[in-house]
Amino acid sequence: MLSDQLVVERIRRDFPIFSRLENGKPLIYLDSAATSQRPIQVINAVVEFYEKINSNVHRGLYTMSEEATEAYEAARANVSSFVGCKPEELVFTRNATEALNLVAFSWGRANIKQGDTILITQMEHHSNIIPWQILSAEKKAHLEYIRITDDGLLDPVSVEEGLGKGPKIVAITQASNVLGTINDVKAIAKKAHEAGAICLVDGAQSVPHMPINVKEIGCDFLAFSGHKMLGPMGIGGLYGEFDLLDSMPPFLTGGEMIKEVNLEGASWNDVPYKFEAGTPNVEGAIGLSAAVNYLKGIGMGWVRSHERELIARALPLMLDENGVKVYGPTNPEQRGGVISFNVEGVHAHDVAEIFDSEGITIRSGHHCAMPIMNKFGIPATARVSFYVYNYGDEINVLMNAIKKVKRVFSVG
Amino acid sequence: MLSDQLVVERIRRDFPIFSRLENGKPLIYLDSAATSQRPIQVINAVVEFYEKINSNVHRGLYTMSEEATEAYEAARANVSSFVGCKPEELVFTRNATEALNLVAFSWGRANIKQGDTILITQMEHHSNIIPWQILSAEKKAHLEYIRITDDGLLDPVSVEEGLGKGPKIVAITQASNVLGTINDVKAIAKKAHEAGAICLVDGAQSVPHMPINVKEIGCDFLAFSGHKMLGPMGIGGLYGEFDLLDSMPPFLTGGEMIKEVNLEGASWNDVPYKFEAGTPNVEGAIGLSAAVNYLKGIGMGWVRSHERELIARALPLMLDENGVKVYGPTNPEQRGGVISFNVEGVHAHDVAEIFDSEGITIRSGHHCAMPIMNKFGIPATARVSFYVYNYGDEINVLMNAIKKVKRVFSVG
Amino acid sequence: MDEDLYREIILDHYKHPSNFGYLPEANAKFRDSNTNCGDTIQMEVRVDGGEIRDIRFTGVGCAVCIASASLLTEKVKGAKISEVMSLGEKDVLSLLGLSSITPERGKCAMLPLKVLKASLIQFQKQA
Amino acid sequence: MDEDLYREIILDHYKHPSNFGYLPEANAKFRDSNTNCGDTIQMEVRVDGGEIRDIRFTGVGCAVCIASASLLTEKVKGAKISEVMSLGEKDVLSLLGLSSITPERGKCAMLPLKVLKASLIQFQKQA
Ligand SMILES: Cc1ncc(COP(=O)(O)O)c(C=O)c1O
Ligand SMILES: Cc1ncc(COP(=O)(O)O)c(C=O)c1O
Repeated sequence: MLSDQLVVERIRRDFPIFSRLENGKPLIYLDSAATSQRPIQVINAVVEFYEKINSNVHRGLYTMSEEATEAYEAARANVSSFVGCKPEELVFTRNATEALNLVAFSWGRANIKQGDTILITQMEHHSNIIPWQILSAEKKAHLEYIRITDDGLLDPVSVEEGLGKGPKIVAITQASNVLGTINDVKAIAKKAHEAGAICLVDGAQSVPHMPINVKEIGCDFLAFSGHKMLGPMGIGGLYGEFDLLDSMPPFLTGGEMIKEVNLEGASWNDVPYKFEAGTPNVEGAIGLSAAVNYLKGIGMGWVRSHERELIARALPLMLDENGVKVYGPTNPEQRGGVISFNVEGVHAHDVAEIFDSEGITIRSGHHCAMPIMNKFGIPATARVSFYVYNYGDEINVLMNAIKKVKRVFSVG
Repeated sequence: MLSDQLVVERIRRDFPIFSRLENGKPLIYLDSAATSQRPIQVINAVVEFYEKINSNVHRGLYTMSEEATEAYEAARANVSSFVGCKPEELVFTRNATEALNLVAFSWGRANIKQGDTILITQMEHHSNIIPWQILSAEKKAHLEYIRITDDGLLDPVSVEEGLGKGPKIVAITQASNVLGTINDVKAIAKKAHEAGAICLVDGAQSVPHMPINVKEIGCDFLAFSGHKMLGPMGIGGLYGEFDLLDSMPPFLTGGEMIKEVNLEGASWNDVPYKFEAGTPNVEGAIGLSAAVNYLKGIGMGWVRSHERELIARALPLMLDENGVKVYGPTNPEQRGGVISFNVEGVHAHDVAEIFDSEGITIRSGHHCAMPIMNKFGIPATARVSFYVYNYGDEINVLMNAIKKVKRVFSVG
Repeated sequence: MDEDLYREIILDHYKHPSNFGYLPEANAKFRDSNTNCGDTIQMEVRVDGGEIRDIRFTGVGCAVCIASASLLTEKVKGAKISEVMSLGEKDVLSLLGLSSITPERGKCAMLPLKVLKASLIQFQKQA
Repeated sequence: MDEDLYREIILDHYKHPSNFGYLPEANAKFRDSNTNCGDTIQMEVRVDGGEIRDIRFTGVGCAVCIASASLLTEKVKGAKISEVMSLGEKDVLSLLGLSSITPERGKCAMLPLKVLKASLIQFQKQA
């Protein structure tokens, strides 16, 4: 077995971006929770599509178009197997956000009635909040939030309270993009079903980072984004349990998603095509499939344990550092590869800017999770996030950058 | 000045796809109305983004993310100037279909009331029909169609009748993807405004093929797709007049499109970001911008006249060919670079399949325009469509392929 | 092009399909189309005692689709419902004299069988 | 990093901002945030006879944003409304001692002026 360091070195050779300098320093990319980098295998898959079989899919009766269609459907099969569902259960979307909106518009408008309850959590990304706020305002339904504890875990009392209200749907993230918290979605899905609700999982931060099987989780929907898992931007996915998808009205309408149209009305195509209106992002799907192959090659078990090791190393250092406040669970087992923090007396922007001067790219702000910011009474955090191409030594540079922040601002 | 043939030869060298064989024959790509091919300049722009500045846009405070944001916004500025609007008036969407749905969902649901009239035409693509069918069913509004004449033009009497019903919106294609018909959208927009309606133009088949300026047309919305104009799949655009966009509620919701969120509700970001929820397709926008540069380099005037010449050469040959029925206007001035036809006694599928054996890729079917099929009482047509990389000699091969169809089926 | 697609048998059955038309005494009937391609087939079947007594079809489609419908109706006349239900892609291809087919064209070839089975399933549900 | 961003003047005004706090006698008031970054500034202004008699601000933001607010309030005290309205990015940068700024950081620097102008526009509308 190769040591972790060697594996990472081999992985990094596949990522052209690392030959770039950031501010004259070697690039230390710690912003994969925002978007990941792409290996050459993904780039090549996209370029090869352009150069060899680029054509529109479905309905093409010529060889090249059949090849494009086969490649597109093979991508669907590959990505669906990656999350453990059937190909027909995977709808390609632009990103996780569109996948979540699809559920809120299509399932939501058909099923949520006045007085119904929608249950989400206080640690959701805006993309899993606002579609439900709008839906509940429109339908005069109740939107309830499961509270989080001070160490960034779901409050078990609040979970029970929420479920006790008899929600129609429980929409919850599997991994928080701010706190790192990994939620036990399998248990939540079970409880949701017992309470008569369906369960949607926001997998934007979990599908890229750990082994996922939707049938094992038992959820009804799972949303994710390609660009966070080594794939292209502009492509993402929604898993939906077949009968549920089949029973839902379409969302976007137009070409490709209909069976017949006359002047009065239309009948819909089969699942999943019913939900893919217009020319799809074929090259995006093919790139995402290449990303899935890449991840399968490394092994999702390795990805998870690699990130856990990085967190296990970085977290205690940051927790120990004077003047640094870290958010979220302190146990690496309960965390994905994300750490949010603040340096006392320094705004997160300034932290990010000074990190950048050391070649470290991190994100700062509210991370599209304002309810978390409100909960902790802060306007913003700085956030580092790890992925397959990060290695332990980068944590030393990171800690030195924190010291530089404190020096510049004479704090700590 | 270079002869047309020389210009095309130079253009073709930029398109890697033409080194591919189709069925052992040189590829004759006559399916650009479905999707165009990509020049190396577009491919390189996407690859360069991946390899050099790939990161998420907006909110990034590090150099690389600022570079990505600048590239994304420069792409917006470039594409918006290509259609003659301000950058803030251009929303990036996945494709024309999503752009049309955006208007139907956001503007439509806020403005269409019971009893209102929506006016479209019988030559629309499904993407500009079904969103209006659904909206009018939901709102109990009337959906009216402008009829087309037997030679595939808008019936002027029906135009006046339709406008006489006092529609709230007139949604019309600038160029038909089946009949080739180019509609005088400037005149329609003027009449629409006089009748108190706003005017949406479906530019999916016009923006790639002729000079377009939305302010000159005077329309309120224009929808188009990148993949039909040498750009990537997964990216398209919606022009919307600024005040109109500003007054509209958001459509998809989530990250990037909000100002503030708390547990009770949210306030929206400025136009156009209000309409771009979630991580955008940054590389798609950059690729589309490269495509726009490529088209600017050739000149849209040249593109239009090149296609008109090809049509002027092919159309009389096809009209004269025994047993071949051609649909749409017979005057090349009234047509884009598209010809739909049928060979008597042969299904369009079989035409396409036999064409493929000659290396010619064409589309057959209803082309997502079933109302046109119904109007002409046919299930399908075969369609050839030209673009910048096609040249006159290909028309000879095309005519020989038609003769082969007749030979195989012993017809004509 | 798969030149096989335009062999004599397919062209013959396309131009002169067997059992083309309506069947007024039908007690099983179904119609379906291939999305996006404009092929539509309607099957009208007379079922008696679990057997296909008579069958006719109408519709529009490409050579492969129409030939498939024509050959299929010839084959199943007199067959048991259960026999029809066990037919698959291989059987249709062998009727057409083809060893393989592309996925897109496969949909054309399979549409008649799909419609026939649907008509029989509906018939059994109603019975 | 633009090392200039962390020069003495900016850090000083960030840590010890002038005119930080509320102004109970204010007759013009406005609050706004930078989307996506968590900077929020509120300006409270006392306008008399077309002049800025007094001004205070509150809010949270990065060093550039807070320093900009601090320096700006120092500069505009006693100024005419019309003078404030004519201030632009150049003026803010020169207050901060910067020759240029990146677009993203520019938004932080400009937020206080944007909020101040908005408060004055609202004041004039109400008057
Ligand atoms: C006239 C017209 N409108 C809309 C569309 C839809 O374009 P897209 O599939 O890229 O959304 C097309 C594409 O076929 C078209 O030809
Ligand atoms: C937990 C979570 N959900 C949803 C999203 C939205 O993803 P996208 O912007 O790709 O739609 C994100 C991305 O930031 C996320 O972290």
